[in-house]
Amino acid sequence: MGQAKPQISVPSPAFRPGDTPDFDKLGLPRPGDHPRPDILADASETLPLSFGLVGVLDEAGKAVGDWNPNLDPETLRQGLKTMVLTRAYDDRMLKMQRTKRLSFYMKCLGEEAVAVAAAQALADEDMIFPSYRQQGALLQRDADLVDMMCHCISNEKDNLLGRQLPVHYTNKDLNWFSISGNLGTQFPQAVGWSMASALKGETAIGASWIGDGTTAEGDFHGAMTLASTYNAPVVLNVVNNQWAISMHNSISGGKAPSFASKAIGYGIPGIRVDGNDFLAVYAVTQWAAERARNGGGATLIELFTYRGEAHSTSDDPSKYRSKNEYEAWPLGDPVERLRAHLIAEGEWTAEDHEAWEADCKARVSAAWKEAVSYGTLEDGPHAPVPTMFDDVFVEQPWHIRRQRQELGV
Amino acid sequence: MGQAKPQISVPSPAFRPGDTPDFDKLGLPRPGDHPRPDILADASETLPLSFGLVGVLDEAGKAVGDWNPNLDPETLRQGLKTMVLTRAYDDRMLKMQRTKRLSFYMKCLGEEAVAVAAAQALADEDMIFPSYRQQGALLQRDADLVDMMCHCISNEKDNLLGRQLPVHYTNKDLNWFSISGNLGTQFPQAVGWSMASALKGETAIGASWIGDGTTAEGDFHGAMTLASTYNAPVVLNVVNNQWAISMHNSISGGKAPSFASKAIGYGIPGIRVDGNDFLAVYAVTQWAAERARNGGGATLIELFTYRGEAHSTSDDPSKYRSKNEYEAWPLGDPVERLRAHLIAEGEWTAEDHEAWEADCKARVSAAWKEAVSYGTLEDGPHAPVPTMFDDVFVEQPWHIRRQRQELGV
Amino acid sequence: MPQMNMIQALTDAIDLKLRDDECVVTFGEDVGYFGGVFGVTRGLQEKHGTARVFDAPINEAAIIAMAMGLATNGMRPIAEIQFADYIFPGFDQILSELSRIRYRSAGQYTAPVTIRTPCGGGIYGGQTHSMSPEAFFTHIPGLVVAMPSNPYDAKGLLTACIESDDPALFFEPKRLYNGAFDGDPNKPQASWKDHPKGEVPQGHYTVPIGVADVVREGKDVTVIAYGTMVHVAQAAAEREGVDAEIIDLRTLIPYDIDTVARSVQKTGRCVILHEAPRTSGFGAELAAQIQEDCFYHLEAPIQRVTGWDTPYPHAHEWSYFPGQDRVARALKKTVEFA
Amino acid sequence: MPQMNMIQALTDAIDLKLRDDECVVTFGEDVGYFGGVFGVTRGLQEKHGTARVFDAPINEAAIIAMAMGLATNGMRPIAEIQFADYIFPGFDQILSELSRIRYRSAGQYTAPVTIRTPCGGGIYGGQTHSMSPEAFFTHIPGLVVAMPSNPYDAKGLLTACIESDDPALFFEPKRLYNGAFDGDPNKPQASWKDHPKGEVPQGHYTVPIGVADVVREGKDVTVIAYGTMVHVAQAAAEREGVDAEIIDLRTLIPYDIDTVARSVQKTGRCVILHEAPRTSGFGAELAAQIQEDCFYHLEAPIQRVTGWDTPYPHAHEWSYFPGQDRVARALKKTVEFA
Ligand SMILES: Cc1ncc(C[n+]2csc(CCOP(=O)(O)OP(=O)(O)O)c2C)c(N)n1
Ligand SMILES: Cc1ncc(C[n+]2csc(CCOP(=O)(O)OP(=O)(O)O)c2C)c(N)n1
Ligand SMILES: [Mg+2]
Ligand SMILES: [Mg+2]
Repeated sequence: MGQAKPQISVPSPAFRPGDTPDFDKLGLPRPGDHPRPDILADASETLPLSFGLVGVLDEAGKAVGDWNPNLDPETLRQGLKTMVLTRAYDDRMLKMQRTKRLSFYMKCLGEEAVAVAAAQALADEDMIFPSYRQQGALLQRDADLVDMMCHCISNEKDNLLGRQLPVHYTNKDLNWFSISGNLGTQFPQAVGWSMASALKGETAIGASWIGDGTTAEGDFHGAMTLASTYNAPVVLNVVNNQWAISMHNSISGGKAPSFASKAIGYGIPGIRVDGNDFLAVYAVTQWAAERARNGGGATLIELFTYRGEAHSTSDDPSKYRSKNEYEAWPLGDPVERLRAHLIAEGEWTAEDHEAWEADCKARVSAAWKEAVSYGTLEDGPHAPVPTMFDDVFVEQPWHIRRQRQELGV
Repeated sequence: MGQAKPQISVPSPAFRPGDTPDFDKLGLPRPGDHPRPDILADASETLPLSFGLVGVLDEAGKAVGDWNPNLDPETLRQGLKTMVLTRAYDDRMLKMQRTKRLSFYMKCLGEEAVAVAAAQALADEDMIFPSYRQQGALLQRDADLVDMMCHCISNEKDNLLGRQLPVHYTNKDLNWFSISGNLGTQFPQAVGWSMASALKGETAIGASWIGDGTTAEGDFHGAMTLASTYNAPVVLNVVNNQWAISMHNSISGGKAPSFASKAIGYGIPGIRVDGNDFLAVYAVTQWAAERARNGGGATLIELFTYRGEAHSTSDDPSKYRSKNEYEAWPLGDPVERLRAHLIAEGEWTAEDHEAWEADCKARVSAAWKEAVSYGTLEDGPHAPVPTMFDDVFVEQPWHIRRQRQELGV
Repeated sequence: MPQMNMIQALTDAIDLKLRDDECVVTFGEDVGYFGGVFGVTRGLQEKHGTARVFDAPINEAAIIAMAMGLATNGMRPIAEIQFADYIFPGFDQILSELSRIRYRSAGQYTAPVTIRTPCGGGIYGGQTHSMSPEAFFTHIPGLVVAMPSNPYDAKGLLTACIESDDPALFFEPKRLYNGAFDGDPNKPQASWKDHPKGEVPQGHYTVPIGVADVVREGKDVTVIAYGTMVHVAQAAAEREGVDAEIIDLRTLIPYDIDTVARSVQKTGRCVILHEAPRTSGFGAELAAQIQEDCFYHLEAPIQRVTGWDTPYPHAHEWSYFPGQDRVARALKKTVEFA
Repeated sequence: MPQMNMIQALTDAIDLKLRDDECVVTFGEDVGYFGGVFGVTRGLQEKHGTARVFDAPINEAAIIAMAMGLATNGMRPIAEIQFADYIFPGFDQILSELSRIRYRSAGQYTAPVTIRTPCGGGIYGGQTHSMSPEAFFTHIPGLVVAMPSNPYDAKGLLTACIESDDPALFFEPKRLYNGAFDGDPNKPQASWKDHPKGEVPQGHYTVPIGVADVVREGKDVTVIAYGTMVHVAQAAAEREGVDAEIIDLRTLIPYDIDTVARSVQKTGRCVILHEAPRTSGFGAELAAQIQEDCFYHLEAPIQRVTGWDTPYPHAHEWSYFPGQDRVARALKKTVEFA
């Protein structure tokens, strides 16, 4: 033992600035490879799925295998349209941030399917506990563009009264929870929410999203433990977009074979799915939602995708990852893949697509014009200053009232 | 979906007061069934071990199978002796608590092997980050009985100056960390400690113990994540004694197939072992220690055992579990099983055992007499009162000095 | 009227809410079958079922997050944290989430959660079973913080916290569970039996949040205390024959500034008591606010008698605990100050 | 002498310790290859290697526990928490473990850990990127708590914290990273370039823990501030032409009571500033202690100018932030009080 040497190591990504990315080593399984277990199957049956990768769309854009949800074209067109709208919205908001009209913004480029297909597979009554990168799900639920923008520019129509950072949407009417800036806190909350639903004999379930990096937080373990112990009807999603700001997922994932495999040690089904495959995301979410709704409890879904842009408007990814990783990503682009599928099926054309893109651009521009007409962060008007002191408590206690008076409002 | 019903459930143990325990349903594998992987084997090779149960001693008291550590009789005798001493110490201290000489006490009846065999398999330089139930490991490292007692009665010889609750030992000379009352906090600390050892090029590793209930804490996940990410040379032990005060392990474990299986999702080896089988505990600890010392990183070991007594002197287990569970426990008693093995091997006799038991009783009594001669919690003398203000900071800052003066000491 | 100790009064409050409001559930470590390590929920699972009263995994963050999730979906959870010393793994869920959800969602989501937890020393619990961490929670906007000193208030104040739509931290001075404690460890354990505040009405009532109780009228000095220290204050005042006005704060946030200021403006002198360490303890806030509101009336510096700025020791419990001697000395010093 | 902004000064301090003490390591979220989201560790991994400067999983409890484990085994870790708002998942490891290990082990184990974290508002960070949570840590016995207001102090004070054998919480007012900020958001971003405290000596030096800095002498009122508020205080005093003595506390625990008391005894009046919410903020402790130590000298109630008792808002940042107007008003009110 004298000559033995314990050694620690710090994981580093395969590619850094300057490298040419080559993802062949990922060795991903082919779409259609995985059987689809019964929705009430024993969790242990998902073991191969937790290490593998569920896919439906093959290279040719055909829908193949057990997991094919066999969706009608209209549903798929609708999903595609939401993804395109999401992209148009993101583009516009980023531009506006660059011109200082927003204090901050976060895009979801490349991750649209993760949010849109899931929202489509869930029921409208299901409560969404998102992270800051599922704006696609909010749009899938027909959130009003102007309202979303008014929040992002904290004007007098901001439904959060200017209290929250941009993109931290809350929308109870759409069963969309309040986004927290604190990573992962919503995961165990979603479990508690879904337990209440079951206790009340209601059919609504909860669904939550966190990122790969956030799985390291204690709240991930808390959520999984609660979900396992109480058989909570909740869908727990990990969006593995490979990066957590500048940290590769191997920093939070360590030697883990996958994030989905973390489910095994909780006796919960774990499924890894191609997050850029709209049909596969829909199918897996549907499976998990049905399982939950039928008393089967929680499922952990790892959505394998890639963060196409900067983490937020506060960082420059060229400082920590190689330039064309996004282009080199072997699982392609969710919009392109669904578009190709629909075109191959004769349910969509290049012209339809261009027209819809133009339409989204126009709608987003119109919405922006209207939104700024209600004020901007810089010039106001904002919510009245006295509202800053409301909602801390149901009723304003003396010490806060005094402070309001001290401010003279 | 209208008629579908999400349902939650709250796990409950198979037996409660009044029930007659019957553990046949546990369906445990037979000793000797499991192969022993190479110490640097891929973590995935331990998958069956994480669901199974490593054992060495069979019903006849013979050592069988791949995992037999083939220890020399003297080592085994020594281990047996420490376990018997631990039991004598516990018995005496509990009695003294009943007569109010201690404010509090915690026994480890039935769990002696978990601590003693592990301490024997580790090197003396390895740092132990224990919970409050591994006194056997402290005795295995030849801690002085009088010193241990002086701590437990907070007298003037208490090496912790009366600052800590009984059984919260600290002993740096024996590479024994400071026991915290806060569950699980030591788990990630042990990882950090072992990383420092590797960074300094030293061969010492860290080893930590928590209970089944404590695996639910965020710090369990933090420790596993750090260990996986940095390949830390540490042995992480979960003592599954079936109970967490009044809560059955299914409250923290939920639907998990085992606690060892939680290792899978971190890419760390997970091994479940018969915690009442001294040889098996030794063998598995040795495997994990060698792996860590040779650069293989961490191992999660679940020690499957049973808490033979109350959680502590503050609870009455007959209020929440059936009376003779301990007697009915299918894996027997660690002392009896090692005793039977050594007798079967002709290396120990009933007379030897009785004589050693008597010897331990006598040593413990003598130690107690000496310990109380240095004072007791009730009557003192204790550490001088002014020491209460020391060690908060390296140097006493003005506000603490003022407070000391205010107390007039 | 029935005589109850504080444990029974708390059990009664929870039992009634479970009976009258189907949205109420309660859970925590050992809370279900066993009824809690101090027995506050004893018998409630049998009576109301495992769906209303249940055990929870040992993860305080998850317990609080579960409570918040349940509450945002229409429930009214009562979460028990086994000891206040063990609430800190859940501190982030309280500070970043529970206390802010109403604010950050502009009232769309609210979390009427009550967190009950035993606090305080006097039981030889050492540094991890004796803490009084109330001050931390008074620095978090959005939380009601309460601590009763007797069975009557315990039942009424807990009921008020459960019914409040604000999240509440409810601290239970464990040394008072079985009887009043005046700080003298050599006396035999007192009982609530023949104590007036041990008389607890049957059925529903509340002690309003934010209203202090003047437990002793006096002219010479105002003593502000809560929890166990209320009893220590009374004993010390009697012993020294000081004509002290003793205020049992009962609610720390929002506290009863009117009663406090009126009293100090009357007596011109003030002593503040708590078990927690002094530096940045809640006594600091009280002193800072009082010197501002009562500057003209103050005839002596406001004194704080508190635990020391060290972890809570084991053997030296009675040198750490702010007992009668130290309180008495502060009373004399303050009254005689000129 | 080289001019540095606060980021460069901090980087320099860490760089020198990494160079001179092989026991020093630093880690945190994005701290390694990227060099931190504010760039404080930029270039250090390349220079000192991944074994000394590395990324950490997003688990603040684990980061602090890892630091403590490393420290009890002879290392001297500097852990970065990306924003002070995100330190709370690690609060238990700080309060129950890091702050107590020396005490509970009677000195057998010690944990010389420095936790660095950006704090404070003024950057439109909203409620989760603007907090000033220093008060929580001042209520935990055993922690050094420090907050610099300029590059010179930042380097010297961080160096002192790293070298201290006590665990230290080192708060970095992020609004000051790139230039002094006097509370007026309409002025162009200032630079440390031509600021005297932007002159940072090369090589090793320390600013001693526990020693305040009188940044402006005056006779009429004592202003106690730290971090960003030091600059707001100076601007407000100039603007109002108040002869204020301004004390930059620099260390909160243990703070420089002698300098504070001497000044207040001289001026007889005192205003305390911080960005954090008022109730149970560190200003409460200062006010409580000052009224006790300076009772005879006080000619006016001690005023606190602070953030409000609400979460930190986004759009109303400048109504929340205790800017020049509010400070000036408090100065006038206090000076004119009679
Ligand atoms: C508790 C907490 N710690 C740190 C942060 C700072 N932070 C914001 S986003 C982020 C990275 C998250 O990465 P990931 O979970 O993979 O989500 P992604 O951004 O990739 O969608 C970090 C560290 C935070 N918001 N909350
Ligand atoms: C953070 C924290 N929460 C709660 C407690 C109270 N507590 C002490 S021991 C215990 C049960 C632990 O059970 P387990 O982990 O199975 O260990 P065992 O006692 O069975 O060895 C609990 C809940 C604590 N000490 N610390
Ligand atoms: Mg990510
Ligand atoms: Mg246990």
